[in-house]
Amino acid sequence: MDSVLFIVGLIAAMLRVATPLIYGTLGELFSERAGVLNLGIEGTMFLGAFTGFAVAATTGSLWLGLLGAILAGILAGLLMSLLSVRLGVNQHVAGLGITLLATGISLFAFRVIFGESKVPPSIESFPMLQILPDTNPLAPITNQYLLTFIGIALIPLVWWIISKTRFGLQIRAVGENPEAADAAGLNVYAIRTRALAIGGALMAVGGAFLTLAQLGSFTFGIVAGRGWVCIALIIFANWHAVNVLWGALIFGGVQALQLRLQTQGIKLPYELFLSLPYVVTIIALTIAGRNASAPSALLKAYRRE
Amino acid sequence: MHAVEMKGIVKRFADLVASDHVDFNLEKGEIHALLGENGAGKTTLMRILYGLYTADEGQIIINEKPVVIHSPKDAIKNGIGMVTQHFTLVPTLTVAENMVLGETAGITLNLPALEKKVAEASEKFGIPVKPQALIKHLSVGERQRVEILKALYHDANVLILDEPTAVLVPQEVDMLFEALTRLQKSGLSVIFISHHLNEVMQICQKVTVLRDGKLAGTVNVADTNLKELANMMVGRENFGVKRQGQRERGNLELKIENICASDKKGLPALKDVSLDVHQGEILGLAGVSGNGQTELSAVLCGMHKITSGKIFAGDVDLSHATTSDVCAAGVGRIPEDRHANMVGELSVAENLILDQMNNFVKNGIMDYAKIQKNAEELIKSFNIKASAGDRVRTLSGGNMQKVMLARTLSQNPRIVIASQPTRGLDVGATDYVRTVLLEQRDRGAAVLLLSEDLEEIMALSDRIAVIYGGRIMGILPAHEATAEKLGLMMAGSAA
Amino acid sequence: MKKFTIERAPAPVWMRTLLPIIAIPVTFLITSIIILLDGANPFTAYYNFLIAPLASKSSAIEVLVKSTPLLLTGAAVAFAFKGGYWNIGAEGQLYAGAISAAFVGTILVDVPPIIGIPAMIIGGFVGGLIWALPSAILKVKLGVDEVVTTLLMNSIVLNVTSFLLNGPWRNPVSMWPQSPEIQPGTMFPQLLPRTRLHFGIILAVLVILITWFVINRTSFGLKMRAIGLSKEGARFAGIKVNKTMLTVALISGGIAGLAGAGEVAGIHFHLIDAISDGLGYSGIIIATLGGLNPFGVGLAALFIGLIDTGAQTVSRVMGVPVYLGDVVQSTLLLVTLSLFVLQNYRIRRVK
Amino acid sequence: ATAAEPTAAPAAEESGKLKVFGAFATPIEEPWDGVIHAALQKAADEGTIEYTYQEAIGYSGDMERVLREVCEQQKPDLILGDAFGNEEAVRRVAKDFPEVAFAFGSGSGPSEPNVAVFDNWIHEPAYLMGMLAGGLTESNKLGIVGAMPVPEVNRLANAFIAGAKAQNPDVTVMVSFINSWFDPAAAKEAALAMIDNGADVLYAERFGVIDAAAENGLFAFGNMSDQNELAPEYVVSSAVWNMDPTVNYLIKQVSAGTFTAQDLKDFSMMGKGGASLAPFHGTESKIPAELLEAVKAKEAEIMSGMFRVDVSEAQPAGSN
Ligand SMILES: Nc1ncnc2c1ncn2[C@@H]1O[C@H](COP(=O)(O)OP(=O)(O)OP(=O)(O)O)[C@@H](O)[C@H]1O
Ligand SMILES: Nc1ncnc2c1ncn2[C@@H]1O[C@H](COP(=O)(O)OP(=O)(O)OP(=O)(O)O)[C@@H](O)[C@H]1O
Ligand SMILES: [Mg+2]
Ligand SMILES: [Mg+2]
Repeated sequence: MDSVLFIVGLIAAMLRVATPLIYGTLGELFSERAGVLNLGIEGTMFLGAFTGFAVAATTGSLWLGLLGAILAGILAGLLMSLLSVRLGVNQHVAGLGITLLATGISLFAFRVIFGESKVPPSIESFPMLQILPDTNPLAPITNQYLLTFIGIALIPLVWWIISKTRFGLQIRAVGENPEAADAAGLNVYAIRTRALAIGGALMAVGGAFLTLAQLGSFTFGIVAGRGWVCIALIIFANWHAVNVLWGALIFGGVQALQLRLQTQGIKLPYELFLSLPYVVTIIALTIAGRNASAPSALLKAYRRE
Repeated sequence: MHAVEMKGIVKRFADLVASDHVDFNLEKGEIHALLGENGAGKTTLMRILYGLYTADEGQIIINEKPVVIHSPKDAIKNGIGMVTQHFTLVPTLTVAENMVLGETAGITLNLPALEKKVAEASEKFGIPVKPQALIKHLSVGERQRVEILKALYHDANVLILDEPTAVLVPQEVDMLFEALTRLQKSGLSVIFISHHLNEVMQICQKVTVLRDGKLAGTVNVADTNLKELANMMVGRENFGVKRQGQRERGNLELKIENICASDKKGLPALKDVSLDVHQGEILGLAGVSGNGQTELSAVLCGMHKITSGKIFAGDVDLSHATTSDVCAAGVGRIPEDRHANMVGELSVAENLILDQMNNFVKNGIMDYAKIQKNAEELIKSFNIKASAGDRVRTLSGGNMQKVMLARTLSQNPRIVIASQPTRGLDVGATDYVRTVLLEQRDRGAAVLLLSEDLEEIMALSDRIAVIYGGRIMGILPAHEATAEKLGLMMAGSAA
Repeated sequence: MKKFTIERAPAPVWMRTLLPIIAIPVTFLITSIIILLDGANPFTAYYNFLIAPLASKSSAIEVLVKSTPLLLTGAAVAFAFKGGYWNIGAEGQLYAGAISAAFVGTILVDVPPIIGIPAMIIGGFVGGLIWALPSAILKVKLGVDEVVTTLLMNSIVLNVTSFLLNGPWRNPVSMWPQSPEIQPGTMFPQLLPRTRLHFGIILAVLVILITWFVINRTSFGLKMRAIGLSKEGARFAGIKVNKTMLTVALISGGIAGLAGAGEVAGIHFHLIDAISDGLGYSGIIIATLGGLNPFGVGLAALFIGLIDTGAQTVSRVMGVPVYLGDVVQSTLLLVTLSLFVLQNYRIRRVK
Repeated sequence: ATAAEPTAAPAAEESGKLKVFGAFATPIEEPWDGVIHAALQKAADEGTIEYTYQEAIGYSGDMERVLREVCEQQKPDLILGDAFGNEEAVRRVAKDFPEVAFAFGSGSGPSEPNVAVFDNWIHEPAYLMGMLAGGLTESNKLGIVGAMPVPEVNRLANAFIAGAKAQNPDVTVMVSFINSWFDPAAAKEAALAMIDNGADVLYAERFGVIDAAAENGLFAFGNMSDQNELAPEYVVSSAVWNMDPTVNYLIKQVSAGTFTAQDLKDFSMMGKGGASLAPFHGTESKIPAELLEAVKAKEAEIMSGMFRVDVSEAQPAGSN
């Protein structure tokens, strides 16, 4: 196959594969910059995928579905906040518990609403936008889902929110030194709660992208560990929004490239190939070393006596 | 008129009553000192006023109106600002960002405009700060100024300062006092906590003394004197421990030869430092903070690496020693930061053996009976107000320091490195520590005393060295050292 | 008038014991709605969830079987956390232990159990240890955050497992992605006939006892506890922080590796890619529930083993979707954790 | 439990109905287990059996416990399920409960006295779909997206390839594996990769592929059940597995006390109605008449035993 076509196809695939990762990682970014490691991400993405699908299927409106996903994500974020921020439960454990709970509830509700279906129920999903006519050789790259464009546009927006707005300043403060934020008169709990809610909403949209745009159907393995990839990605991005784009494209790109090389009949041990992004992340982290800018208060519950 | 009235404040921590029906009144426009031993409840009372703790009982009245203060936010709204002992600034943010952190108006941050406002405030209140600097790049004194300006910036008319001078060098203390006096004139009321009675006498109008969480009394500075205050605090009047006469010094014990070291940022902090300490003497190292004492102490404790030079304890080469080598060589260390250098969550008994575990192991198993016995003995002989099982974190500063002293000195070290040993301690505890250091010297140990408190250096040292800019400016025998001479050397002129 | 205040101080002992027990009725109330929604009786559901697995001898033994690897991963995580090393990689270390045990088990042809079993134990331990090594070294030499690297190592080992099972180790007979069966001499002996209770539980109990002893009775234990509570304080006291932490990290990895060896040698007799299914992550939950105390870990592992088993029983016996079990299980977990927080508070009456 | 008792009067419970238990490693939405479950559910709905089941048992050691508990407490007459990944566990339990009949999906043979095996032998419809695909393609490039290169998947892919080549010797067939049983998004990406590489007809061994085909206006073939409803315009047909014949046979055998350990392979093939090519649902209008005829003819040959589709379980060429 001609290599231009291959590269165009690869880039287009990269963008599609990267989209849910971008949402998930930006969501995690909000939580972690505020000092909360949210391992509920895998479950929250799954909940978003399910709620988005279920609402869209029952109401017939994709947009209502998306809204439903966002609300569900906010709820998951609030639960994480109740546990890890208000009650001070160990963040790892609260997050893992939420993943278990959100997945269980989604699947349970799926059974209740859709019964035992032989083929996955499906809906008419979001179409791809036709930016360039299909005849244009670059069309595969430009013609993507609206949610992909929004996801990419969110990256500078999130950067702006975190670094240029008052809310962003507050998030950074509670993530770095909650005692100081408290003494300055900020409500640490409220700010962390808000960050978690926004984070949850973004994660849920990442999941909903899979059901509402990419597939138009819901099955039980739909998130397939993408949430855990986001946890690695945020480290790769060194907690900076802008790096999320590169990270998501690399992680997504490796997956897309692997599938594309298979069709070319190129033999490679793809399991090892799929490990590359993780190895790269560890190497990147090693190089950054002590300069890695993890928020200082990450994993620490804040308690005033 | 009262700026603040606190009535019948009670605060309990588990079974400890840290504040026991305390009444406290602050007049408008006065500087009011809060005095008391370590653990008397000063910080607790002030944290309640600033909303960092919630009182179990009692009432707070501000400007004649009862108020409810649940959080610093409420306190700030009521015109109260506080500079806590451990600063509450976000190190990764700039000065200006820290200043405006608590504000909520507006979505975006116009940083240039905010920086300008901060600069104006700095001008107006006469407290110099650099709005664009990152907090983590500032010195302690600069950080304190940021804290004070932060309070004033938010229209505080009551300013609480918790031991502000403990971390300042004399020049900075002067600057602080000058600013406080000026602000007082413009109507600011100040609550000032300190263990230095002379500072209190110098700038305060009124003094409230706390004792064991209870109010011991409030007096006008004009009507009292040092002895009375001391008596109110701890029940005795006479303080001040002094070295008695010159002693015959023994063999050379600690030899420091031309050492160089960098600070945390990688800049040179020690330049060709050489010092000799002999058995049976105290060598005092005077100097203004930030001139290399912290690094020197860290190097001698095995916590920091040197880039060149040699260190010997007797014949043992400690030039590149780790902490365990240093312990093994019989060097006792009393560190500058006792919070960081003890394990607060472990018990007193466990902390007391942490650097000599091997003496308490039987057949590979910890001998807890022996550990307990050791703790009980040391608690008794060092007069520590705690029991063996208490977690060190819950001890007052003075008692924590005593635990450190007990651990170090009970092993009869041949060399003692004591760094700021009385910082933050009350007068009683300070006397105690000084007495113990002199006992060590009399026992024959070689003592290196690093202190920013010139008075302490002169009271205890047989010889006095001065450090400036990472270099030793000179060494004087005690009888030749005058405050004037030393002051000049500390400012950078050679002996 | 009498008032009550809540203050931060350890709750009285009876309260601390009561709180985890209260979790059960609280969860019951929360989840009853969803159980009723599915047309099931909440009481029966709870009976099947928590009592039924213990009611018959054989299912009670199965709870122990389920708890065997959980005891080990819980102990591994608790040991690391106690020493201030945030090992999130028990899952990966378990896999590494399973891989190396499966390897040892296949190559030791015709060995007697007296050689085969110790070899499996060593194999599992060393496998887990090796997988823990890179993160531990990066941590002590370069200060690279171990939370992150251990987590990433989990993803890598899953890919390695899948590579081995789809490639060189694919079962030559069934062509299914599972390694060849291990040699009989390397299988852990069954403890009771017609049950799956195997030698692994003895190993796990031994590990619990040993870790408790090491943490609480040896000078190494005091050193690691001191480091776990304050690295600077420990270093100042002359403790070799890096060396101790490296040792803790490697032992923790080794213990997690034992869990993998146990699953290979006692349950599956070959390597499969679903050998863990989150046992390592459960280890974090168990270590936390157990308050990082090995004995607490023991109880927590049995508890998680019980509700893991119960979740499946409920769905089968009551004909409700299996996911209901997951919902009840995770709710119970979160409620228990939340109530644990209350152990740090007590209520005082003020006059 | 009383293990040693013979398989005497099995169905003689009060209800008179046979007690059947389904043991599934995955949730029943998974197509493979879904087919078994559907057949059992149907038998239960018709009133012939009393049916309970456990799904999502997984592969990490729970299968053995569930089976033992069920054997001891529920004492079923017959247990069906999939043994892939739990092969040894199933056989160990079966050995301890010889009075219970076990029939499991498995890649290995039956084991005496009480383990019968079956599998989804839908390579015949896969071959027919291959013929259709070979005839429908314009680019002469076909694509297959499968889960993992295990024998059960390989033989479908190989049969599909054989059918396509028989119909159209010029075709090339790409095969990709997504290395996961459930990841529809990845399956879709794999399919899109093939489409970019020129494939214009796809065989969807997994969910997600049909989506990609429909989006690009290409034909696709479903697997395991009739998947036409996923994209009625584009899903030409599916290779359908039907467990009814197997289940009915087993019920009869166990009720009669004549159950033996055997390979039930034949009941999953087209000859006995265990496999079939799904109805076209109107897509036949898009198929050239002579192609349709050729396929119908081949179908008849297979049914009558005149033609045997080769079973090849090696990893298909052109994949890795
Ligand atoms: N958060 C807390 N939890 C438990 N006990 C506390 C807490 N804060 C203070 N205490 C205890 O309350 C008592 C009063 O402490 P406080 O900090 O008010 O003393 P202080 O007068 O400021 O002492 P210092 O001169 O050392 O600063 C001490 O015994 C201290 O141990
Ligand atoms: N969480 C706590 N629990 C128990 N005691 C505490 C706690 N936090 C602080 N304390 C004690 O309260 C006292 C005052 O706390 P603070 O943080 O102000 O220390 P400190 O005043 O800096 O000590 P020092 O002035 O002696 O250096 C200290 O003596 C400390 O031991
Ligand atoms: Mg204080
Ligand atoms: Mg103090």
